[in-house]
Amino acid sequence: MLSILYFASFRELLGQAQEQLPAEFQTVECLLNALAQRGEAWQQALLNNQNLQIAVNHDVAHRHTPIKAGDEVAFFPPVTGG
Amino acid sequence: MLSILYFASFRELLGQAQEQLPAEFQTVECLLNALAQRGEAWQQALLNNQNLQIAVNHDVAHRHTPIKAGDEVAFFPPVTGG
Amino acid sequence: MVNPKPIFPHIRICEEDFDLSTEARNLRAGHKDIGAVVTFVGTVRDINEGDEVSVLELEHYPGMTEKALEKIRLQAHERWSLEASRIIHRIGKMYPCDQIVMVAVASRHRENAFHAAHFIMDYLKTNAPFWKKETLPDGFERWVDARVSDKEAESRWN
Amino acid sequence: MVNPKPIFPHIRICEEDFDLSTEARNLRAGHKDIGAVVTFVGTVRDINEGDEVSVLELEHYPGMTEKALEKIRLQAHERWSLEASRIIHRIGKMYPCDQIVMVAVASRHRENAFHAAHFIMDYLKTNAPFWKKETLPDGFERWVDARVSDKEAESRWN
Repeated sequence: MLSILYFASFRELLGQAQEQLPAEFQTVECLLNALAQRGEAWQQALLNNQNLQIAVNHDVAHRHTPIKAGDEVAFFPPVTGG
Repeated sequence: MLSILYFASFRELLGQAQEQLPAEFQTVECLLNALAQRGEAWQQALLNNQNLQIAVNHDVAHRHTPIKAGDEVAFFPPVTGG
Repeated sequence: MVNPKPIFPHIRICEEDFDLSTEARNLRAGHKDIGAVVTFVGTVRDINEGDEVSVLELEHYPGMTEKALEKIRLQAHERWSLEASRIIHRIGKMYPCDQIVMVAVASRHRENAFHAAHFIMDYLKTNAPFWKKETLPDGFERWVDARVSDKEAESRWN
Repeated sequence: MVNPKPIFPHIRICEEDFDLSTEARNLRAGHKDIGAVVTFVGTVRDINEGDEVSVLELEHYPGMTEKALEKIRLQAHERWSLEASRIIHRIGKMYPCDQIVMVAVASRHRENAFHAAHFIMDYLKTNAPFWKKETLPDGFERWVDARVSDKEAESRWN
């Protein structure tokens, strides 16, 4: 399984903070393409969004980053702490 | 009269913290020349010393700075606070 | 909520406020050859984008945050000769004038501490997973936008 | 000995120690639109020029010191957009790890506060009439020499 986390505006927009999905995606991009099929909000937030930030297992990642069973994948907007 | 102040190593080397002198010097340089005649230590500290720092009335001054009655003239080494 | 696993003892993510003197004192404890301590404290401004702000809520990504902050801290120690450093970032609800974040750096000479504290803040702003949501006096809530100037500030260290 | 004439309320020359939190809080008081507070604290190092130091004694030029510090502070306010700033410098006898000096600067955004605090310290080091005398463990006393590096640090702001 994969753990998928959503933070901040993404969490609110997509209506969930986290979910578990089968580990059937080779890269983050494959996962994103699958999630985008859930509807307009998902497509906007995850595919048509230059500001999408990605982390895999707590490290900054990219669309081409490979993922495997047990990974934690997070999606969030640009950070604004400090 | 003039107030003359000596600080830090100058105070110790010249053996005094302050003194009053008649206001009979046109510039700091004239005052320095007169003080230097007091002996070797005075000459070394005040004339043959590239590091001599001068203040007139609490402002940084130079050998050519004019002085007048009532002025406070201070001599000291480079500062080392902070 | 104090960080339950202090894997990174120089990083603290918590709801509670902090005391600058105590933190500076702890930072210096056990390091005698320190001549300079630079601290940065970020506070809640009462105005943002021209609007009055009543409440600021800080969300973070537990686990990734600590790791990202520790990475930034270690980068600073690689670039400058430092004796100690510490980062505190609060989460949850805060109000105007509240302290949000602290970076404290101790070194032998001031130059290193100034640069390192500034570097850590610039990197924290663009690399640590925190998000701010502000509430206006009429109850309207909005997520704070990332600033281009923060990205520029970070890039100046490259 | 607290400065008897507070002509310059943002400058303090005194024998007493200071509390960083209190000073940072007072600095921010009455200024709501502050987002950044940078403080610098200089402390007595236990080693100087390779020798162990037991006591550090700070002498100053009363009157000129306050004026010189206020001038440096105002120069910082002219160069950067700052909300508030404060300088404390202790005099008299101090011991390793003691606090000697504090510069605190508050501004809306961090960049200005970092630069201004650094600038004030660099100028204070070469322009404020303080002199340090150190006592070694064997009782030997010596005046601390001015550092070329401090003069260079100041000149970088020109």
